[in-house]
Amino acid sequence: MLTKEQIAKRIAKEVKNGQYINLGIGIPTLVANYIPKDLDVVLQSENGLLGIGPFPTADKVDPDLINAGKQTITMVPGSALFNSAESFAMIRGGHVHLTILGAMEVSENGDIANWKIPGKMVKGMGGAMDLVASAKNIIVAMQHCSKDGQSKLLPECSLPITGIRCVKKIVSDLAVLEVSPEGGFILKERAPGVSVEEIQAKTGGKLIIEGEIPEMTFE
Amino acid sequence: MLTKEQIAKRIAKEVKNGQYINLGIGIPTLVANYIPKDLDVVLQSENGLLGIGPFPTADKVDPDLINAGKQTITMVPGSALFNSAESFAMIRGGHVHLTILGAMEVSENGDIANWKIPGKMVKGMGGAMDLVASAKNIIVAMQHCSKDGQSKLLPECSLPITGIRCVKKIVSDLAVLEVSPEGGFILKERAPGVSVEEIQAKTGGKLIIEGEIPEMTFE
Amino acid sequence: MINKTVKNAMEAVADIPGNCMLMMGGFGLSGIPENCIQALLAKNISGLTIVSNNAGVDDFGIGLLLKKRMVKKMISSYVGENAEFERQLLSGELEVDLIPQGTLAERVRAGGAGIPAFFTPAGVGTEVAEGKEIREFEGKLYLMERWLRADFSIVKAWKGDTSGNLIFKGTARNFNPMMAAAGKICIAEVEELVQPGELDPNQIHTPGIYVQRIFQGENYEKRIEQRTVTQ
Amino acid sequence: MINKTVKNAMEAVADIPGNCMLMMGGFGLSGIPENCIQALLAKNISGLTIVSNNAGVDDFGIGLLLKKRMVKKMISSYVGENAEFERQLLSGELEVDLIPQGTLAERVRAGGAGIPAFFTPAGVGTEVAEGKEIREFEGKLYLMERWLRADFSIVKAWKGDTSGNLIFKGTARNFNPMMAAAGKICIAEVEELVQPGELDPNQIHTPGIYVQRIFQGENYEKRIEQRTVTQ
Repeated sequence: MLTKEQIAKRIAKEVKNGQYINLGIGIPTLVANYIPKDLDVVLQSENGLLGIGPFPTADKVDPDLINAGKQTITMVPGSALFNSAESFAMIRGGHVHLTILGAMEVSENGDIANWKIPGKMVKGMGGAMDLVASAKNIIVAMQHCSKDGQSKLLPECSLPITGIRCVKKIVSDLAVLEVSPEGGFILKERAPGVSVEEIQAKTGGKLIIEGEIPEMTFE
Repeated sequence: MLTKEQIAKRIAKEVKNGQYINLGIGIPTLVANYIPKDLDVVLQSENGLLGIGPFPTADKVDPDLINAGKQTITMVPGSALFNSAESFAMIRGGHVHLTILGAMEVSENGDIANWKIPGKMVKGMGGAMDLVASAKNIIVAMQHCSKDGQSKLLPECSLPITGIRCVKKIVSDLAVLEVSPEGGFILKERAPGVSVEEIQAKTGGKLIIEGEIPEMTFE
Repeated sequence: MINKTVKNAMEAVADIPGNCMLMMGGFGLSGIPENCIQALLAKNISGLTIVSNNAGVDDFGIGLLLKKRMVKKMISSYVGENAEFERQLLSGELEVDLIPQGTLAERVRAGGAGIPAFFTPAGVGTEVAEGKEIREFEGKLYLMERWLRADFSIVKAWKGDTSGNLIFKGTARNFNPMMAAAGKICIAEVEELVQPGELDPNQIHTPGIYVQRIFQGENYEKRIEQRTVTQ
Repeated sequence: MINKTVKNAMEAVADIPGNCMLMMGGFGLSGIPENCIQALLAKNISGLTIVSNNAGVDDFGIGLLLKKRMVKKMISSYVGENAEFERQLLSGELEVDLIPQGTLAERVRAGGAGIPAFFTPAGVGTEVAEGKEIREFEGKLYLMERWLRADFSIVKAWKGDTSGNLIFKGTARNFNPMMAAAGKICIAEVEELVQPGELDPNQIHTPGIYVQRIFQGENYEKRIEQRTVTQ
């Protein structure tokens, strides 16, 4: 089973040179740490910045410079600042190449639920609905099962959904899976030491297994 | 009968302190010359400027600074530059207080025609349709009659219209008239030496004459 | 140039009545109109509907207005980072209308730009789409969203001139420019108020036409929610 | 930062095919991509549909492309300030789609912003409204307009960096920023090309995400249509 850092590390392999990328809160934020240094990519913060840099040193903290998770950040050379309407114009207009975000559930047709649990305090969807409705390529970082062992990869989402037919790929602690355009999770890679049988047992939706499934690598 | 300069001068009396104003090409542009110096107003150029100043001296001509009539201009202190979408957001959003433009015809319910003559080369409406559809207060500067003596204030426009029920006031070479919300041109002022009878004879649409009609003054 | 200067926050918000619709700029606690929030707190009004991306924290920002029970309804994309908010919501004292962040930004932009409705893909197939018109354009589904406008909008800028031109700083810009345009009356508080001509016309983020009142604020705390540093 | 530099205008427009949809920034002759227009002239293509507020003059700007019969259709708000344009239009060689200027700007903005349709009051009751959906919002009539997008957009900026961030100057900004965002491939020519970090992130008019190719142009003529001076 992968740690959160390993999930982030595996997702970083999906990043291509020249991409503009939006990273969600949580594991997706960690992906930034593992993007190969020889790739030129630009990270978007949907509150109005292209070009997120590392967290600041204590003496460089600026309350007027935060990311969408409200953390203090820095800017890399060549950054651009803009307002929220412009930021979502970029997202809605398909200019962001890759969106990486977390999920509570994903269905076998690519629906995602990640904003609301009935009966619990609802904090809001933030920018998630705009992102999943518009991004060309959406990768989900998530645990394969809930804490009580229920699969989070399902035939249909049981929770209120955030967007329909949008998830392209999932990297969980157990596997890398692609969502088939015809429906179903296509198993692409296993986490080191995790068997196809275990993944099958822990996947609620239709799992598609074609040929030998390799263990994932991180280089 | 008023000269073009006198029409502009009379319209300048309609300007109120604190207004943002869009001036069309032709007579409306001349209005700027007669706005009392003690009024603080801001002139908009719909190609992206608030704060049009006087024409430049020869040594200050800048090809990157023109008005909507493509004339070289200057900026007053406190100007702001913006793009065309923002410019028409201002216009459409009702932020411009006063629009002054020319017309070929105005109907007694306030329709305006000023962009197209069938059979003649059509150059386009430019920003006129946006302006007349959105401005709160539209004043038309025009000749009362065409060159062959036909009234341009009509029961209905005969030319393709630019906007409906939008003109509030007309300053022609003969008179100042308001468009009644119930339809009809309310005669408010006569040009010096012009009789009510002459205005009546030269107005194709319904003319409303209430009480004594004063001659206009220019101070 | 038209002079829009008012003396201070108290004068700026003096005529804001209860039960009105108010927009407030900011993302989290960044770029919020701190001075006007304090001035509103000193007024005896309630029943406000506030459009703001977030709702502050317990003891700062809009959280202060919530605590004083001045707010009837929040229109936001992400809220509930304070306990009082949650208590009022669960007890039914407070209404919340949750809107996708991009839709919120665009609805406010549409309000200022005179566009009564537009189509967006955000929320199609979700409960956000309930009761809304769905339409297909070029093979993709979109839902129709309406503009948002307010009686007053309150924004916070970095620099401004007396005619209302504004420049924001960093990510404190966020929702402020759209809200400036969508309020019938826009109040701008700035860290530095200058004379017309001191700001470069080419660098203005919000042209003065959108701003009706402006003043130089004071004692900005600029509280940080998530101070995150590297070694 | 991603480097989007190409050598020159010829390289930038090399793969623009005939019969494609092209957007070109500028208002009158101000802010037009002079270098790319020259490079297009050197190509053997025709059947172009060009979205541009105006159509140049006989011997400058888009007028040059018209004279070489490269243009099938213009989508503009105001045209015909040149004789060749009028001749082609009257003879039926050239199509023209005339659009209110604000609607044109907003349709292009919508194209870049992923908004397939919106409502505007401009043109209600006129021939512009023919065939379009009319709807009433809050007592006023509006018509529905669709987005405009293009295969290529070509813009001209004052300064730019190699990652595509752009700053425009004066009223030469006009349609350029919206068109940058609405082209599948956006080509930017700039008067001064600098390295990332040399432009203030707070002063960028067009973020680099919208720009795919950039180069420093040369020999800008910046012709003036109406030189108007005061004594």
